Amino acid sequence: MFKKILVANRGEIALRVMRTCRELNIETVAVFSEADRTAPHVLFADEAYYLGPAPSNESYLRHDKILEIALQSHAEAIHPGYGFLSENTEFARRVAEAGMVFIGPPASAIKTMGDKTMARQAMLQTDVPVVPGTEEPIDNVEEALAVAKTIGFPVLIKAAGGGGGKGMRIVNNTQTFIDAVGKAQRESKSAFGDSRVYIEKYLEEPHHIEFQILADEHGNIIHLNERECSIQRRYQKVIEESPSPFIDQDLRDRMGKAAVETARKCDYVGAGTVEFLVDKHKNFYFLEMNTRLQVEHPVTEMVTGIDLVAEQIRVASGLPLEIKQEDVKIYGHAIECRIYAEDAAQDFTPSTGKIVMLQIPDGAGTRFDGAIRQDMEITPYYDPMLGKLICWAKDREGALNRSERALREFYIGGIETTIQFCRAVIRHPVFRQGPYDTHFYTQFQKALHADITRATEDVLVVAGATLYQHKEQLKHISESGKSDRKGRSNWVRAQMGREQS
Amino acid sequence: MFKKILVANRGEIALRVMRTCRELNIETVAVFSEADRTAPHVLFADEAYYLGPAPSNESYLRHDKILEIALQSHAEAIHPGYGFLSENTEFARRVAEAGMVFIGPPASAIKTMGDKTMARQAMLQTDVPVVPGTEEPIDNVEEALAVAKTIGFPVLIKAAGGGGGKGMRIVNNTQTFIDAVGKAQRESKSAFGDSRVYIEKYLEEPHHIEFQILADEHGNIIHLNERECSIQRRYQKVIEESPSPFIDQDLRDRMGKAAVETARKCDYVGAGTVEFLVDKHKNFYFLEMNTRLQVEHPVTEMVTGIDLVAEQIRVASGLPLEIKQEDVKIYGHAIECRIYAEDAAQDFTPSTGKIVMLQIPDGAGTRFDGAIRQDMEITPYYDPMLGKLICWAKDREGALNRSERALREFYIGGIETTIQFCRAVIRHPVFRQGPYDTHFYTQFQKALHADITRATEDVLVVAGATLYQHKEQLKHISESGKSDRKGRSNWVRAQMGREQS
Amino acid sequence: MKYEINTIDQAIQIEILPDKEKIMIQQGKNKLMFDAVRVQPEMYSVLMNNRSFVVGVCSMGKNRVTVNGTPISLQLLDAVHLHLRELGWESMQETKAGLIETQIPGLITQIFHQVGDMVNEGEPLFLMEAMKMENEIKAPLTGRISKISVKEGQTVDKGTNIMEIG
Amino acid sequence: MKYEINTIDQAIQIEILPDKEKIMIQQGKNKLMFDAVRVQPEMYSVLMNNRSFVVGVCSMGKNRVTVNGTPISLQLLDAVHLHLRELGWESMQETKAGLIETQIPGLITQIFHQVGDMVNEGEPLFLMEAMKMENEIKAPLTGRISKISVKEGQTVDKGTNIMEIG
Repeated sequence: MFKKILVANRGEIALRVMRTCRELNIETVAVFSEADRTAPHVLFADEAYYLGPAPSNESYLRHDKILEIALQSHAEAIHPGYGFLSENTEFARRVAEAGMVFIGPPASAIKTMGDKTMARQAMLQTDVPVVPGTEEPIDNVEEALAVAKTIGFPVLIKAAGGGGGKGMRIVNNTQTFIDAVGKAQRESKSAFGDSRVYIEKYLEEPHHIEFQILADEHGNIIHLNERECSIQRRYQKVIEESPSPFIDQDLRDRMGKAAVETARKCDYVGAGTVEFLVDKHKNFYFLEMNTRLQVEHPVTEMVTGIDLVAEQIRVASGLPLEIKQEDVKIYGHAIECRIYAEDAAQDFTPSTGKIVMLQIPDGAGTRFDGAIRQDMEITPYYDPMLGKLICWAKDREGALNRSERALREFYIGGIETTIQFCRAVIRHPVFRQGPYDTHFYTQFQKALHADITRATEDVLVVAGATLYQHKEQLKHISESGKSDRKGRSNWVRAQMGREQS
Repeated sequence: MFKKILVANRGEIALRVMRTCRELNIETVAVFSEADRTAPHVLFADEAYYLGPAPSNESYLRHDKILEIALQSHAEAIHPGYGFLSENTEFARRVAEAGMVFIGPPASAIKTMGDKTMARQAMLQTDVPVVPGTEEPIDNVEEALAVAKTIGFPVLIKAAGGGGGKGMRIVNNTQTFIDAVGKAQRESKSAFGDSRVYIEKYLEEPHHIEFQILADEHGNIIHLNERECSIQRRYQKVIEESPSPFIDQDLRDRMGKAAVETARKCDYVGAGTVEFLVDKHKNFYFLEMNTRLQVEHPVTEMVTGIDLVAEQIRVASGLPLEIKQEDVKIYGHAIECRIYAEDAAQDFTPSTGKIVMLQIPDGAGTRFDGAIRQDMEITPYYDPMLGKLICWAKDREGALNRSERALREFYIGGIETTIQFCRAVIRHPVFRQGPYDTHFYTQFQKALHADITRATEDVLVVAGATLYQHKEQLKHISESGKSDRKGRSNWVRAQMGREQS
Repeated sequence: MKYEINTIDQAIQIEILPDKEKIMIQQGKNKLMFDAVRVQPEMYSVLMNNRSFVVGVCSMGKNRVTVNGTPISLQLLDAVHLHLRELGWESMQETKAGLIETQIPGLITQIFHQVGDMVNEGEPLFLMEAMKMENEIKAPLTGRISKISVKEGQTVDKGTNIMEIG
Repeated sequence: MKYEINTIDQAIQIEILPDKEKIMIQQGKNKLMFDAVRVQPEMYSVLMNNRSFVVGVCSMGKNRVTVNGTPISLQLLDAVHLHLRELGWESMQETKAGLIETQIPGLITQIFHQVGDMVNEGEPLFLMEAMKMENEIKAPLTGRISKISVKEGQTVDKGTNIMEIG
């Protein structure tokens, strides 16, 4: 096993990885940008090294700097987290050349699966069904339009080089197609340095279902069942759960087999995810494979009891998998809510500022994977995700109720967050009933946003009266320079007076 | 099921109970003393009522006030938590008389088991072995001494009316016996209003093992396996775990059967705990039965997946148990560390003051049941326990490593806590190896306390240099009235300068 | 003193009777015992007739609070304002609905219009790149663009005035 | 400037070289690059030669810090004090070891001695009830009781002087 690992990432995933490292008695090396000198991952690590200015391409994306630090600190392996360099073939290759271990699949598997078009071509040689669409990435708009007309609208435009919904567009007709390709190309260029896109058939009422894979160097490949990821906005996942309320055991077995076949096709090693679209008739299609740890991996951890980061590290150090397919069981149900620093009321615009008040939910079956702290500044440089709330219970109803309880308990003051948006989804009758498809958000958008601000008359009176008192107190402070009545309760005194009388 | 429950408690257990209530869609009513107007349980509850001044006997112990509030708020049931009124027969009776449900066993079972001497007498009629000792509570010191001489020193003096180590004394010889009885009587009188004590044989190398019981009104009684509670200081539990590293499956089955027999003997209903002492030859003796939820109940929840508070509420509302004995499985391993506001270096003297900085550990398998908040004042009126850290993993080694990781991450500034003491226990080789007995603390006290303050030369340099900088900054603030250099890093600037040159 | 609590779709009249010992609220026929204690600089614990609420006063100056997490934008009109309104004066400050400001720092990558253009509500106005995403900012109302304050390629801070409609 | 870091059982000499750009520490032959940034009023993030520490400066004024949780009581002696010591002066302030103060508020239930009594280290001095527990306070050193400042049955605040030995 490794003695020291450099984590080439920041935020919640850096902390997540380091927690497991410490539990495995492995020393941790953090890297940080100028904006992150006091970020939680820096405080947590055993060692921390300065990378460069805040922008990612001057810090967290700098291969040379990270390799230099890894060598200087005598790290034996590098864990890339997700995003940044996690699916970068060139970086994976350079890590290996420098005599260290890249905790992820072989560069060849990243290359095959990271490029969506190459992945499609590879999958066409297997039994796993794929969604109809372009087989080559397209740079030419007219050519793209021809393909779109062949497979028929609606179609999906996707960036060839990336993931996470960036550069993705759904197009319903010829008129808007050319404009949409342009936008997708610009975004893709800006995010991944690659303007090529590809076009595929847009399935109706689709479910986004993914399977967690674990593979070792000794040819053992297992899957840890599915995650349901159909709740998305702006093509980004918001809430995930496992097991899926849409999948039955027969479909689970068939899709799991397809996921393992996919991993085997690209000689996969490590933790990975095979994403599928499933239509309403329960036909499933290979969508893509993510050759890294996913944001939503904790839901799988909660229902299987397996620490995926620990398994990644074990496998990367050459050890065989300890778990066999038949040992993988589903215990209960887990739901993850992603908490973003975004204003849901303003079309999810990112929100920056200082966290002036923080209360993280806790208690039975409640896990928060985050990297936030009271008085911390949320900067505009990186992904606006603050963390993930994962709730486990013995069944789906319990997990829903626990999520609702925990979201109600969750308080982040000073910036806008998606806490209330997640709460609205969790208590929406269609979500509660399940199954739901990827159209859930667009379909119920209005009701969800109305639910967020719904208030009874009593709540309005409380809002108004508290605002009155707050302003009165501020007035008194500025008038007299004296302290406010913080911590003193009029009413307790009133009651006490009554009791004494 | 109930629509509204009053929780007649405060602190972490009030919050714990209310969390489950909310998950079951039951409204919650909090009660609070003058010191607790802004305590976490008041903020969490749907309703909150003022009880009286800070001292418990003027607030949380006032039957009349609590009953009045329960009726006024239309609560259908009262959950007493642990401590306070949880084992008070009179209160349980009055709740029932007022037409509400006391969430706990029938008054008769509390009466039988709450009085340790009555409990012993009841158990002597069963097959369950009991520790040799007095059968009647004793108020007379000479009589007590006679008994002690008969069974032979060392003997244990215990309060007849209470639990939790209060009023407990171990005595090795005749000389110190009379003084010890006096002290035990005074403490017992002050804590439980009952000065009677009893004497029992003190077992050598004993293990303190308890079994969790669940029973319904329909005659179903099951046990949820054991908790190992041998790590104690001042006769109070500090760290508990499940399963016990000392118990094998055969002993577990036999003790579980005895625990169920105990519960049946007193017609038990609800959640309860049967405590045993087990000697080094694996002989076990009935010690007492706690007719309430225990502080350490979460370790059982984490390894069985069962929410004990939810089961208590279900059973209290008349529903039969959903779980059968054969459905109870042990998943992995859980360890609880109790975090007290106490100064371990000063013989665990309670510590009061303001929590100026708070960082609660989180992540996979990490649960904190607490009731604390940054900027909150810890008052001297109540039990100094701030909360409990419970870590789960697939095996004991994993749970130990996770506990150590989480304790390292845990930071409470402004008051003294037992975080570092727990960390010293968790990493002690004898504890790590397990099994250990109740003498663990006395035996390794010195090594544990030395471990807490052990520091390398580097750490001392860091301590000194930070203190230097802190004092320099304070000096600059007071000299110039300007702000300090908070949030700015000299070194980052230095590195940046280098990079630009 | 009498107040009116106004939100987008509701208006509630209350009378606040502050006292040295307590605050009483008269709402229609209901008398409410109100107790708000500050637990953090921007957070209150409120008990109103024994019902418990956690109220966040997130943004100082802005008329926005959260009650048990629910965000509420409101205006609190006092007796003076209410009296002015009775006399036919509109006391509520008119908000500049057509003023487009940035919510976060970013880079203006493309502007689709010129001063004088008519735009419909929901029509794209400009593209802004922030946090690695291209954001399309849409017109909040129908009207004529009266002012554009930035250029393509310009980096802007939070709160920058980008353009005005009407 | 030269400093000595003193704990109960160790003494370390360092030289702190503050600069506008950074702090360098010379410890024996080692040069250490030191960077402490305040993240909360009583908490610092420290990087020393790239090793990361979280340092709590818990009690203002007291010479006590925590490093990654480990509590450390220390004295920082500057050049002036070190020079005085070289000259044979003892610069370290003598602590009043025999002064017994309460750590928490409570009720004094029993006092076992009178002024003038000799007590041995570890011998019980008095009983105090606090947080529902009876606490037996023992003598921290052997000596004669010179002063008793409280009576049985008296309620005392935190930090009250109870008695003095020697």
